[in-house]
Amino acid sequence: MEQLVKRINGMIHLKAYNRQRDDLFFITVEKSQLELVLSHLKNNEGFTHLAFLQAVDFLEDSKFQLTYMLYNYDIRVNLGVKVLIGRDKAEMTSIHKLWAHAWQYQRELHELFGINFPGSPRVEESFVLEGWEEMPPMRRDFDTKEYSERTFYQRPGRSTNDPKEYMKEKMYKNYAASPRIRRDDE
Amino acid sequence: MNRKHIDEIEKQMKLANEGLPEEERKFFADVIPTRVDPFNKYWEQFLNWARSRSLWMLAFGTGCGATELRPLMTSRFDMARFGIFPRPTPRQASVFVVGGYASIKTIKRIIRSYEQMQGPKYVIALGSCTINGGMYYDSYNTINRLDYYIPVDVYIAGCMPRPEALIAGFNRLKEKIVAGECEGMNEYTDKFDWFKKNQKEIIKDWNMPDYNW
Amino acid sequence: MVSPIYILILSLAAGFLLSIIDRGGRKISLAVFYGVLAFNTALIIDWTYRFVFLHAPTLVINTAGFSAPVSINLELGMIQAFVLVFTNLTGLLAAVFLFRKFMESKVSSLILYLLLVMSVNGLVMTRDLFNMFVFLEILSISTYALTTITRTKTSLSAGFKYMMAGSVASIFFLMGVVFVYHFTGNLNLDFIHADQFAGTGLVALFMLTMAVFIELKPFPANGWALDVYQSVDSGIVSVIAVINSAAIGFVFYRLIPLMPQSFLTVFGAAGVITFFFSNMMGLKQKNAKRLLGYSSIGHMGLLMASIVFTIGAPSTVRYLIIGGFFVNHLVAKAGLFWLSGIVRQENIRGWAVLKNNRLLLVLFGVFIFALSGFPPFAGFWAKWEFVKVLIESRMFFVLGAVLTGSLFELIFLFRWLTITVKEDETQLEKITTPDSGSVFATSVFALLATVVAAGVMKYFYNFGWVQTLPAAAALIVYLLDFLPSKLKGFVSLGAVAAYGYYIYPLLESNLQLFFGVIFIVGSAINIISTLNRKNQNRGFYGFLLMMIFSFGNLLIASTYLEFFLSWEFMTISSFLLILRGQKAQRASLLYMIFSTAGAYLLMTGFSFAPALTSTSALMLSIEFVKLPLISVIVLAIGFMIKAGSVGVHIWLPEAHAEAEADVSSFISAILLKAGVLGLLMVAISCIAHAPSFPVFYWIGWIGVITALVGAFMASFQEDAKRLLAYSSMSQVGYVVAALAMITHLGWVSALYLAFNHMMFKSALFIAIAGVYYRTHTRKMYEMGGLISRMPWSYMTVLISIIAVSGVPPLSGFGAKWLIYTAFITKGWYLQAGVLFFASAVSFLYLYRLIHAIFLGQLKSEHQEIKEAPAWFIIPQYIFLAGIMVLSMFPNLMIRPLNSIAMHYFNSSISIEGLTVVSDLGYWNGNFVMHITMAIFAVPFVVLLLLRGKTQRVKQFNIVYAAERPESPETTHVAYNMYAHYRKALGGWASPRIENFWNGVAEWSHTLGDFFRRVYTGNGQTYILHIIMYIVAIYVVMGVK
Amino acid sequence: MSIWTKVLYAVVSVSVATVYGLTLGGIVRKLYARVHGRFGPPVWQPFLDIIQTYSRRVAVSHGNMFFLGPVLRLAGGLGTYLFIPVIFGSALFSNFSMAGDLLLVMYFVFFGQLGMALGAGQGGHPYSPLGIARGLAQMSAFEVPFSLAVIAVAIQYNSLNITSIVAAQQGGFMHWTLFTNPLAVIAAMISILGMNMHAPFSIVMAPQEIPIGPPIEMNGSFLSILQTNRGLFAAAKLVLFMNLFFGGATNIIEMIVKTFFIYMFSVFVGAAYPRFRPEQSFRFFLKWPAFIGVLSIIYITYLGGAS
Amino acid sequence: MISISMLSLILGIALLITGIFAMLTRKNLIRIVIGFSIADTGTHIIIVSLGYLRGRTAPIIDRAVNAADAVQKVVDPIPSALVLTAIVIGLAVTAVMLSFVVEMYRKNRSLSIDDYQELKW
Repeated sequence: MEQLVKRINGMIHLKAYNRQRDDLFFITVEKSQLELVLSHLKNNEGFTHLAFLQAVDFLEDSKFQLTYMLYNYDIRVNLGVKVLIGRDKAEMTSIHKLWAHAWQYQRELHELFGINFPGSPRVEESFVLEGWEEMPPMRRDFDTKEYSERTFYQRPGRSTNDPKEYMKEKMYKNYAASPRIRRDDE
Repeated sequence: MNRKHIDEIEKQMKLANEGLPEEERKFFADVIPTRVDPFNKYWEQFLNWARSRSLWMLAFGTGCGATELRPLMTSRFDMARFGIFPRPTPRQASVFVVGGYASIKTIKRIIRSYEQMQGPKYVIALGSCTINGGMYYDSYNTINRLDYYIPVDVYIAGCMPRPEALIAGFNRLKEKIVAGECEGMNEYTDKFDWFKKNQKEIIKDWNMPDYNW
Repeated sequence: MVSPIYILILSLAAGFLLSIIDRGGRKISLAVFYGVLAFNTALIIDWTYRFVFLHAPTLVINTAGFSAPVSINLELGMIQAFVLVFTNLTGLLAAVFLFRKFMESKVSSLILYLLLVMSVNGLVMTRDLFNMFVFLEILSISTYALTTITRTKTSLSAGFKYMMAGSVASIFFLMGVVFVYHFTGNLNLDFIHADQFAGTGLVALFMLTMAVFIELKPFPANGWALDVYQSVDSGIVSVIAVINSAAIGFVFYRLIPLMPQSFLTVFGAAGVITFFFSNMMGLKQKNAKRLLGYSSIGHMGLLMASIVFTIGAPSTVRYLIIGGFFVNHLVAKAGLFWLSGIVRQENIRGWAVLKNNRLLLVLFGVFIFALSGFPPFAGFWAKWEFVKVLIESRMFFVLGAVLTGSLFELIFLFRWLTITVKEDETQLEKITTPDSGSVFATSVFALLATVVAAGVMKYFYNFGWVQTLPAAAALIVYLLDFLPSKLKGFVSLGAVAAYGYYIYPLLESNLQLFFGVIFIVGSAINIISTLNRKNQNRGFYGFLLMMIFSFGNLLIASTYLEFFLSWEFMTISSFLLILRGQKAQRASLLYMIFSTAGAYLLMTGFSFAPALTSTSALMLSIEFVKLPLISVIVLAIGFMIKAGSVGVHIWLPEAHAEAEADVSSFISAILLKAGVLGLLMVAISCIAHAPSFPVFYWIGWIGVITALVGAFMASFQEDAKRLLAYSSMSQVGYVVAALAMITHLGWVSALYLAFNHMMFKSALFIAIAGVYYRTHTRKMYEMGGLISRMPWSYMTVLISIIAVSGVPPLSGFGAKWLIYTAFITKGWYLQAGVLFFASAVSFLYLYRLIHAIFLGQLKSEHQEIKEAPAWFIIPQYIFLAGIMVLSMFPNLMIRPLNSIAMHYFNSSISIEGLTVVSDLGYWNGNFVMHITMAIFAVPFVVLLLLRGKTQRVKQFNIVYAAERPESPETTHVAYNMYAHYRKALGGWASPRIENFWNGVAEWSHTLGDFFRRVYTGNGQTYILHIIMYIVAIYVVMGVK
Repeated sequence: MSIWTKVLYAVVSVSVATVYGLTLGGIVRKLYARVHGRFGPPVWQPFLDIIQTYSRRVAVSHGNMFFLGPVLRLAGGLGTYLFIPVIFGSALFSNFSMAGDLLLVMYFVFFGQLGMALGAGQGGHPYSPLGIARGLAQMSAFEVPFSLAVIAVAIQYNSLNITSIVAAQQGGFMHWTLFTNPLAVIAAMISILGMNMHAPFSIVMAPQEIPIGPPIEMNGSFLSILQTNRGLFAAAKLVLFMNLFFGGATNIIEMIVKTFFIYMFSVFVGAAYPRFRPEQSFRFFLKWPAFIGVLSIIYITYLGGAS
Repeated sequence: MISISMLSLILGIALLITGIFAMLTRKNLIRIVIGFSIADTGTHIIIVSLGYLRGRTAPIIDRAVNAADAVQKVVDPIPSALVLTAIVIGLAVTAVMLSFVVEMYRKNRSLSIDDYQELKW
């Protein structure tokens, strides 16, 4: 892996490199160089499989982090390629030409995060939400509880409890004393 | 009344089907469902007795609660002995078991299937989610109260309810049917506008006729 | 009485004078030129008149005041006059055709032309061998020179090759003449005898005859001729192909008395080989004139063969054959060459421009039909008699080669015709207005062909007017073609009615009457559907009437020839009707090929049959004829081609599908029955005279397999009409199988089914025609849900498919009941099992038909579609009424059929009131109908009472797995509906028979292509061919 | 005997057959349940179901043909039944068999199927034609062994008259076709598996692939008519088989016993096997059963057979 | 001893074969014409040789041969007559051929027969 990183570093500047497990690594690259890196990984390094593409909303940094998770069948290694993009008018280059199935992930991200992928097929079509009109719901500044209360009729009389406390109180009165169950966080 | 007048009234009685593009409206019936009253008392009682002993359940698992229907069908609980059978098409089913949480996408299908069932038809709402949203009470995509969208005859609480609870629910339904209390189909037609308003409020992508015959 | 020597004298004189006269202007010289030609023609016509009508004796003219052998003498008899009439007429008309050329070219071409015509006259008349050589050389030289009337590179090089070949031939001729003189001491044909050539003398004769034979372009020593045909101006080529060949052919004819049998056999064989191979090579040819060249060569070969092989025949027959082939070739070939001059298109695809000019198109059609030997043209009679002669003299190889060669010729000629009619001409340049002379010449020849045809029919065969009625009807309606279509339709309806009225008393037996009802009444009802046609609709009703009348004539034909003549008329007219379909090029060609192959088989079969002794209709008299085994087999195959039996059914789906919508019903419902009729006739003969081999047992199997294969194929079609076509094939398979039983019940069931099939298939085809008229598509998956828009058509299809499938209570069940009972009684158990399978499979395609078109999802573009026009609906409901009556009272049909079959067999069923009782079971159609109505009514009423509040919904209100359908197209299940069955059948579902015929076609084309590689285009190679050919013939003849 | 007496008898006969057929259906459900280790619905469940479906207050119709489909289906069932003499020698149960013979019955079977196919076709649902296509194709396949067996029987008794076929089998069980022409019976019994559409040949209604196939759009009273027909039609088929191959019946008890056992055969096979794919099913019938049918004909024609 | 008629016959045949051989093998059009000419001449010689009778004179009736005994004195006149005609005809054919060659050369500037093969099959 280290050689791989070196090789990539020879091409471009890697912003970060992180080894999580023996078979799971992450690298972070510049937005502009992503396509280069991915095509290199696919064509030359054997990472032929795009397992998924997902996004994380770093509201505080005003950034989205996209993770392209690749897999190499020969050496059985997962490699996550991370890229940070701006949160306002988020836009990313489409990689559906590298992996044809990527359009589906991109469509999902477009719907749920509002990240635009120009050129990606059918990216504008709704994916799971039919006729969604609000802010993309997976953005962290979207208040889902408020939306739910506003939109769906609440049945009166519903009370909410913290399950941990509630269950301890209601069902497992002698929880702490119980010898059978031990929990690490206590 | 002259012919023109009748035409006018008939036109008003038609559904607008505004959710559909103009060229698709000709494919769907635009008739407003009307109330169909029961027969006279004794005959209807006999029929209700037969109906309650031959409940044809729509085999459409709408949520995670549908998992519990499988043990109900198989030999451990064997719902067939109560005269309950799964039926693969809503046209022939009489009981609709809504299996738990219903996302907006699902509620659309639930409404469609419910409307396609031929009355008298009954709805059993399964699990807390159908009652008040359950653990998804704050989800942006899951309804909280099923009875705002279709009439519900029996609720079975729990997350999820065990097959025993389901059997209890079915028995309750039977009692209600025999008692002649399950007039969901007429409730739906009577309060048609209210149901439709609620449905259209949440379903933005209303890509179907106003009533799915 | 002007002596024919003046032809020579005048021509020569005019030839010399022309160069002087021409100084005074081309008009004068042309006047002299045409005057001489016209004088020649008139003179010879005058002489012909004398010979034919005044029975003048043969004229012998001695020149220079001495009698032969000292001087040269000329002879003009009936035969010479006959040849000369046509050659001179052709010469004259070719000159007319070349008028514009002659205006522009030098005067020398006029002179040369005169010399050419003169030499032909001389060649035909002279009795002196050396004189013959001189005329031959004059002919050659003038021809060589005339080839350059247009000086293109190709015509020059072709002319040069021609000269090279011609000079070699002339050297041989000269040597031959000298050697003949050496051995016989004489040069006059009147004084030379065959026995003078014993031993070494044969070499002399060989050289002489071989030189003539080479000039007749035998395969493969004929490359030069093809090049000439291809490149030289059409007018001149017509002269070369027709006049030159005729004259030289006549020389050959006159040399025949000198030749020993070994020569004759070899020359005849060479002629047949030439005919066969040149036609085979023509298959691959795309160039129109070269194609005609191949055809010309082939015809010369055929002429040679006919001259040689008919020596033993009675002289009238012989003259009919030779003369028929000669005139046919002459007229048609000249006409076609002239047309090629008018059209000016090299590739046969370019001939599509003819469509812009109706007259020329008709002329083209006439010549093509004449050339391929269709009635009423002379070639037909010649071929018919020739086949008879060949069979009488047991020359089966020759017969095979001649018929196969004819078939090859027919293929390329009709490919040409169909392409001309069907190819898109908009891309091509229009024909520049042809000058009237050329059109006139061509038209005269077409007329001549017709006149000769009429003459043969009138004077040789003495046919009544009924036999010519089909052709006459086509002609008359063609002349009335300016009338609007509807009027013509009504007139046709009236004509058919009148014809039916006329023919009714001529139908002596119930069997004839039965087929008369199918043919005439069925056609008449079908005509109603054609009344929907708009505009003038040119040609249609002529062909239609021709077809219907020839159907009727089949019934009253009293000789083999009359029957065959009507049969061929039927083929022609149905071909032309099919050809009218929009994309019917391939379909009509296939139909023509298979029909003609069948017709040749019939011709062979009839020729094998013994002479008729009775004068009543053939259908009746055949009962007393013992057909030999070969005849039975050949006739059966011929008729089964028309009935679309498996193996030879390829034409059937194509023709049905591609013909115009309202024509298909005629083809399916009525035309196929003609095949059944023929088969029935063969079977009638076989009742009393069972052939030694169980032919009909195997025909029964073929019929059964046809039923099964047809049903399966129908199930896998996407095209509604194709589906119905295969369905027809399947149903007629039942009929054939039932006929083949040759039992009473078998025939009753066959005829019952035939009649039923006529009704329901007409109704179905007309209904589909109506649907097609509205939807403009035949693809079933492009339709759907039309029940709401076209309920009347739907009702027709519904009733008809119930009748087809044999579900009680409709009349179809009667057929099924009769057939199975008949099969089990006969002891054909496995066949019955296969038939049952076929009948179960038929549900597949029937359901597919009605579902894909009428049920399921209505397409967006058909939402506002209207019901089919009333003209389509009326005949449908007439047929439906027939079906319903027959279903209610099946005995109306079974009783007469019982009596028909009882004429031949003992009855095996008894009719007790309304019940039919067989040895095995019983059936009361009337009672079944009543019960069915009752048991239909009971649930119907129950449902009406108990249905609750029933809401009528629309097409998308379906449970679609809780979704909604996207579009009617994706929701309608119709495409490849029985994919799983196809999968289950595996390799059995592949079109083996079609592949087989494709292979045959490909192989014959490839062989043709292979053989034509001998024509390398090099003149020296051609000479080599000639020399090698001469050597080869020498070896084969065994001349010592 | 006047026609009205016949009609009266026919009504009785049909009622008995329907009740019997429906009860058989209930028994089968019970039996399947026991095989699965369940308790199962009561035997009279089919009657409850019919009442329930008849009592639907609303129904949806796709058009006239959709309306006529179930009617034609039931008419087909009625006709098939009514043209069979059910009990040998009984005027009450001879039905209208004087109208036609075995061939009429065999072809009347198609009447209802065609009608149903047409009605379902107008429903416009894609599963209907899919199911019908499967059904028709399978029908054409299983008709092969069946028709061969019937032909063998016709040869054997030299008749297509059902009454005389039954008559020829009287006088002890060794006269049954089952023993005199076992091959034909084997072929026919295999084809009855397809005819009854139990597994492994339940491809038409295949609930998991094309949810119940043709009648998917049928609802309310339409469906109940179909269900009525199911009972009647099952009875008709069984009676036909009994008459052809198992000596017929001289009284109603005999009929019930015999047909019950014939039915149980296909039920047991159905309970034991999974489902074929369509093409497997067609191919199956076109192979060995058809071959056995051919053998039966050869046996009866050339090797003498019984008579 | 070989008779003169035999000799001329052999010569004629040789010429004939030579001519035809030339027609078959030479590529030049003019040579082909020449070949034809040679072959034609050969034919003429053959004809003459066939008609030749030893010790007789030419069939011309003049002072040397009077009409009365011409039958004994002259050779068979018919072959001679034939030859005369044949020579004329051969000349004509040759002339036509040559004119063709001229025209062909004028059109295509080629005298090779291989250049005139576009028509085939």
